Amino acid sequence: MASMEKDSVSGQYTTGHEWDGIRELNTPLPKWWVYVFWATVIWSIAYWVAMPAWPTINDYSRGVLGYASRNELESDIKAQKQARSKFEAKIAAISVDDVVKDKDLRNFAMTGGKVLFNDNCAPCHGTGGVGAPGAYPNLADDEWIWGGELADLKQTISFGVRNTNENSRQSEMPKFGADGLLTAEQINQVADYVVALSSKGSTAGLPGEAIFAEQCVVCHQDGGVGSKDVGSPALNNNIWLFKGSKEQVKQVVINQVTNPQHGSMPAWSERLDETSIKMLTVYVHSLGGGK
Amino acid sequence: MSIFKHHAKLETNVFFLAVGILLSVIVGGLVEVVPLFTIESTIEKVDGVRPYSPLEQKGRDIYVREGCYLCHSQMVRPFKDEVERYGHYSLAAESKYDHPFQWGSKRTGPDLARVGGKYTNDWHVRHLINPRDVVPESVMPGYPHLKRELDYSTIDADMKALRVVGVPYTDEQIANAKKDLVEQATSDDASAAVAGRYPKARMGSADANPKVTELDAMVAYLQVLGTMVDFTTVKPEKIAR
Amino acid sequence: MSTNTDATPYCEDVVKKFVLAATFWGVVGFLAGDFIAWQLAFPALNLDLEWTTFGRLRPVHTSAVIFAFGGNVLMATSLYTVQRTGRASLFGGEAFGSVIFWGFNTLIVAAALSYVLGFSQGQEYAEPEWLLDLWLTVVWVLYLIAFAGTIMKRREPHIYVANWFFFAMILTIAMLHLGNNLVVPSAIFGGSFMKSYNLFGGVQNAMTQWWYGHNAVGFFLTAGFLGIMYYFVPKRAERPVYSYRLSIVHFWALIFLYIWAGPHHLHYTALPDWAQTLGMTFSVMLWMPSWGGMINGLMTLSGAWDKLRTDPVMRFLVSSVAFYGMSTFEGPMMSIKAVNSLSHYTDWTIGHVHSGALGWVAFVSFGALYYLVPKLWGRKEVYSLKLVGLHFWIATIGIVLYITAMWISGIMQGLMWRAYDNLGFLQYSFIETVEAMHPYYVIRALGGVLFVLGSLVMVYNFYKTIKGDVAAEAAQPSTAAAR
Amino acid sequence: MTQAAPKPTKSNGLYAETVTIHPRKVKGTFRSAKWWLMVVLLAVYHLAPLIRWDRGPDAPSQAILADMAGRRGYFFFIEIWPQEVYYVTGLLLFAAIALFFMSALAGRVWCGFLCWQTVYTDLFVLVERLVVGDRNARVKLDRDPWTIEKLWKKGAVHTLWLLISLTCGIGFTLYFDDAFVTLRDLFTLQAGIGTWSAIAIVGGSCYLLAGFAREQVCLYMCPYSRFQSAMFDEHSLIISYEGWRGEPRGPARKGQGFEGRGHCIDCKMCVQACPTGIDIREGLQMACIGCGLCIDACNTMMDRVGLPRNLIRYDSNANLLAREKGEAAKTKLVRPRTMIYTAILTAVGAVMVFALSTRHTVDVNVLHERSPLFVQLSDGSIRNGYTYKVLNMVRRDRTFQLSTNGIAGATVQVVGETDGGTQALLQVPGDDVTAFRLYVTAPEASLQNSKTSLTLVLTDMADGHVVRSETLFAGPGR
Repeated sequence: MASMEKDSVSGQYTTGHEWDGIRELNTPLPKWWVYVFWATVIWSIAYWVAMPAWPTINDYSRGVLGYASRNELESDIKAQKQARSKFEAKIAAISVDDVVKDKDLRNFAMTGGKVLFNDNCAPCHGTGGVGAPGAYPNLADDEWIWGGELADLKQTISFGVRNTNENSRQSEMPKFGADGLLTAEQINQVADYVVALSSKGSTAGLPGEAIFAEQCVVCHQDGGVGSKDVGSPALNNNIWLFKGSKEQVKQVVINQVTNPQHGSMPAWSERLDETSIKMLTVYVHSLGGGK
Repeated sequence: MSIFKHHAKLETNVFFLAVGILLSVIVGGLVEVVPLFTIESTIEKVDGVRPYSPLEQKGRDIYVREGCYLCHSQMVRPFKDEVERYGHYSLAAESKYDHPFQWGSKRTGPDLARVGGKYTNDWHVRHLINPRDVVPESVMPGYPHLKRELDYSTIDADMKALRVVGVPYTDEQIANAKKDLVEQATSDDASAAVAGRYPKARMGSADANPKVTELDAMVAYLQVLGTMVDFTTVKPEKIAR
Repeated sequence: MSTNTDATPYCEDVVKKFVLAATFWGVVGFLAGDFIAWQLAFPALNLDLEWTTFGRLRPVHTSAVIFAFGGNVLMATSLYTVQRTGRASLFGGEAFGSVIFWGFNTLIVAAALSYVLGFSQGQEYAEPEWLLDLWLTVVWVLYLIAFAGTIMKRREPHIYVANWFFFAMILTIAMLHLGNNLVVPSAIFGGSFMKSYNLFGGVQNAMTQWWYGHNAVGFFLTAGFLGIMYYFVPKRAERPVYSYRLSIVHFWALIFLYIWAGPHHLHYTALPDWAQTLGMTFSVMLWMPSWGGMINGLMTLSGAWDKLRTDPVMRFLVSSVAFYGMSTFEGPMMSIKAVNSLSHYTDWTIGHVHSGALGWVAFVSFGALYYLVPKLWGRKEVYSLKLVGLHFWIATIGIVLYITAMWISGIMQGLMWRAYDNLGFLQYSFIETVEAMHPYYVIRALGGVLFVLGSLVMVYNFYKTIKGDVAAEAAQPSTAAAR
Repeated sequence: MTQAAPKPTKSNGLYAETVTIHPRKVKGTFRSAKWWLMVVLLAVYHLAPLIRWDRGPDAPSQAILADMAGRRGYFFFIEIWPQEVYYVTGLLLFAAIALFFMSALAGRVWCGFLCWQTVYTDLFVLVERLVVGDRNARVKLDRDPWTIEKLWKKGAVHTLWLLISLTCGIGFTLYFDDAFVTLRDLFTLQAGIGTWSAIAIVGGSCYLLAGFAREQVCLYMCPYSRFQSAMFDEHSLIISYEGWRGEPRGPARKGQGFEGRGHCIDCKMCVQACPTGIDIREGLQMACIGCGLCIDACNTMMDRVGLPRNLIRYDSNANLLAREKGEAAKTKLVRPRTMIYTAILTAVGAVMVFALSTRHTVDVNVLHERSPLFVQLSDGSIRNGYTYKVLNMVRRDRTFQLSTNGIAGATVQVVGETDGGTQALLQVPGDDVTAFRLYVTAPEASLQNSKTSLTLVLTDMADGHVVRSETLFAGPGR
């Protein structure tokens, strides 16, 4: 074993041990190193006092500042709302048509409307208004049961469809089959006619034409173009709310004429404020189908 | 100073050294891990979190198998930008039945904690097969192999193992596992038995294949992510801690 | 100089095997990493095959570099060091060493295959399924026995500081490995033998995972490699270790504090605030204990500074310690919650890890390997010191490309995620931030190419050294006369 | 024994006492160079933010500005948007390689002359010298007991240091907002907490690091100095003592010649002049920052005793050896290493200049709508939605024409702007990002299958500049 000797370069003594030719100097710790280390320790202790830190078996120290990361978020969101409120005030003051004309307000309403839509409307109508076949109409295409103008949309969103609100949109298709207004044979014929209408095929000489003219035109109009006044969908295109696939169209028409399904929608004016409804209107209008 | 002299005992005896090391390294882990099991507020009391349906669990196994967690997090942090981009911040309660957890540590792709219901099944199927078919700028790998049929022969064994680690599957759920799995992947009927056993389960085939595919399982899992808790009914003070 | 007076000579064949395996796995791991780096730049490289997607290859990369390259380097150096510094031959002898070697390396092959085939526990750096975990446990216990047994056979009264670090690494990794791999195999109930579910779930699993994950860095990649530094730096520099006292203080402070730092990987998650506070404060307190290693390394070299001009192996060692200092400053900084809120989930983390992994771990390993290969095969020096210099040079440029690209891209992505437009809405959609990453991913992958090329130069150099060739280089001028 | 090294100790004290280094004043080439560089560097640092650059009425008129709130970087005629921070990557790379290059050529010139730690330490030492006096006076003052005089002198030194630190901190903040506005806000105490904290952090670091930590920063903390040392080779210029000429050393005695002995008169001036307190005669050391002050000190002494200069010289190791052997020294600036560094520097520089000179004044981001992927309209045609962002990176309003390419019969509609047609006009204000919502409608017959590629073409109506963006058009076919 080597003895403690002085290293000629550093002037330090060694510890007196040697391993495979390696010796160690007994240099004291650098002062700054010790100071900085204690500084981090003291800072940590201060931090523990201020913040939630040490756990016990069923609780933990809350810290004198009462900090919680989730509460921080609340105040951030409040500040965010504050920043947005000037736009919201402007939207509240003017009509929807004017909102659409102002580029900034339109963008604001579209973005804010999207958030509202995702929270309130997307559960049924899907993200981006894709709808759900057989249940909820697609809002991104260009067919509107109750009209696609801004005013129509605002009306529908505010008061909904077939609900208890007094301004709700109401209409009901008769149960032609179930109530015995038409025979099964007649329904079959009228379905053939409607399928031909929707696929833009020839309708000449189809026996269903006369039945359609007699029973359906009053709501669905000549040529099946539909009417937003009574909420009768257009039948002369390939957009079907109550359908599964293309092949099933005829069966769907038969079902609907025999014993109609009817959708319903809440009156959102009962839950959302006027500004939010305006923003929603602008957003839905921008989804592609707006007229 | 004397500590240096006393240290000689540790550095001349391998047992003392081992004991010293073990004592040093054991403290931190104990203090940080054990209270997570004992402090009640750690896992928030919210309604709606349920074990994954058999189909969703198989999807989750695929998610783990493919290493999705290496690029996607499942943890929305309580920042205004994340809440706005992804939705309500994640609760510990929402992953309480996640074995293993999949919070992730990197967002090469977006957070998926609340991807459920955000896109259509059709979008997910196309996106999984070739992401650039729907998102041209994406750098995600394509997963065309998920088109193959799902092997669910061990689902009941998997659920039993999960029950041991703390997922409260009932005997009824385990007994009906395979039936439920097939039903969820093939039937559009919202009143099917599986929908009763696993509320909010996304029903129906995701892809065009009538058989149960890995895509069906994967999409069922993705579509349930983050949808179990209805935050409109959660009082803020319930989840503040 | 002490010589081996033990009746049995040192077991060096097993060290040779580990050295060769480390070299091999290094190249494999770097290549895998660079390949997946190119995948992020050009996703067509995922090849649309299930076995070659990023998600399956990334664990191959991390396991190959950390456990295969790093593990073999650690086993080579620790088994070499413990014999030399204790003047004792390996406990159990060459045969026992071989068992450990083959056990460990077949495990690595099995693990890599299992990831590619789609078997994973789904926890970062702990991907192998339970059967492989058990296998590793057995191998690790054998390694512990060999290491501790050799210490007990030693003929020096004191255990050398390098061995403290190796020993802490071995013991703690054992604890972490067992703690984080408590699973219930599906096979118990008739399921697959390669599927299991972790005993812990959700938030508790998150905590145990990062308790494990962070200390895989802390003990495997830091403590273990500090052990390497404590032997090879003084040996190569032919200088005494700077401060024995510092080594004591920083050793105990380091291992005690490191364990607590795990929760800084979970800032602002659903992990309770108190745990995050502990993770952050302990990470900050870890700064100086980590730097204790840097000071001891650099100051040990300080008496042999002139060697830097002539000895490229010293360059690797000095730079590794400098990179270690950089990343152990960056680490505590990134653990501060305000910084972490920006850096987490971005490439900044990736850049940080690689400045440590490439700059510190790989460089100190290269330094040790360049020292060991000629020693073990009985050559005076490696085949060509010029090629060592070339390797150093290429690899350094590679690292610079890598970390600058990742720093900027990470910070930029973090800022883009939280950017708001003048209407008060998010400015960028997620995919725009992905698109913006493209140039950085290309630069990073180019940096990776350089790093791989450098390692190939090393392989060639080792091949020639082992073969016994000596390059016809002009003799390096010796240092200036003044002494 | 050098000054810096702690006293040999067998004591068990926990840590070493730091010995303050008081470098002696020297005169000479290197010292002059350092003074000049200090003046120039400090002037650049403090005056650069005051330079004005006219960018028009709505833009900041500061030549160099990092506008964090507005997310823009300004450098004279260059304006950087957040998406363009890859220029910063280029800059970082350039800086790293330049550091390597400098070191390979001429050693630690960065450390010795350019680093802010060196510059501020130099300035702080100058303050000490002006107030207290040269080395001996300062050493004495440190040793003296506390008197009124010592209190006054130390107080004056620290006050001046703090003032310099404050200036340093303020100088930093001027780069982040209009300099004159910031200065006014600071004087009227209107500045925000952020500005004050920045001043406190930067100024405080300056005070601590240049006043107290000094050479310890270079010795223990700074990683960049290590990389520089690792970049040396035998042709790099370093500070070296010519031992073959200097040894054996000994004090010069009147009347005695220098035959049969070395030229070093062991006056220790080189040691006393050294800001890191080392003895360069012991050879290249980690602590040597390459400032050359020992050369100045030695040359002064050599002149005095009438010996040739450059016993300590700034030269390469190869030359030193050559001279020792009596061969001709030749400095090799051109060698593979420096060539390759030059090549990389040129390449990085060229890429950056090219990128800057061809920088687009308009950029476009296209995002295809995912939900719904596509919509079938009542007439059977297919429509896709896009978010189309136009970044107008000049400060004037522009009008663009948008049209499509790649799908026959496609029409484009911009929400709130147009109702359809094959093209649309988009107005984008100067220095702004405007997002448009687009719908492209195409007959199903012109689609290939579930994915058809589509090009959106944006043409600047004023100068005809065209930006094409490739995107996709989704349809029902599978």
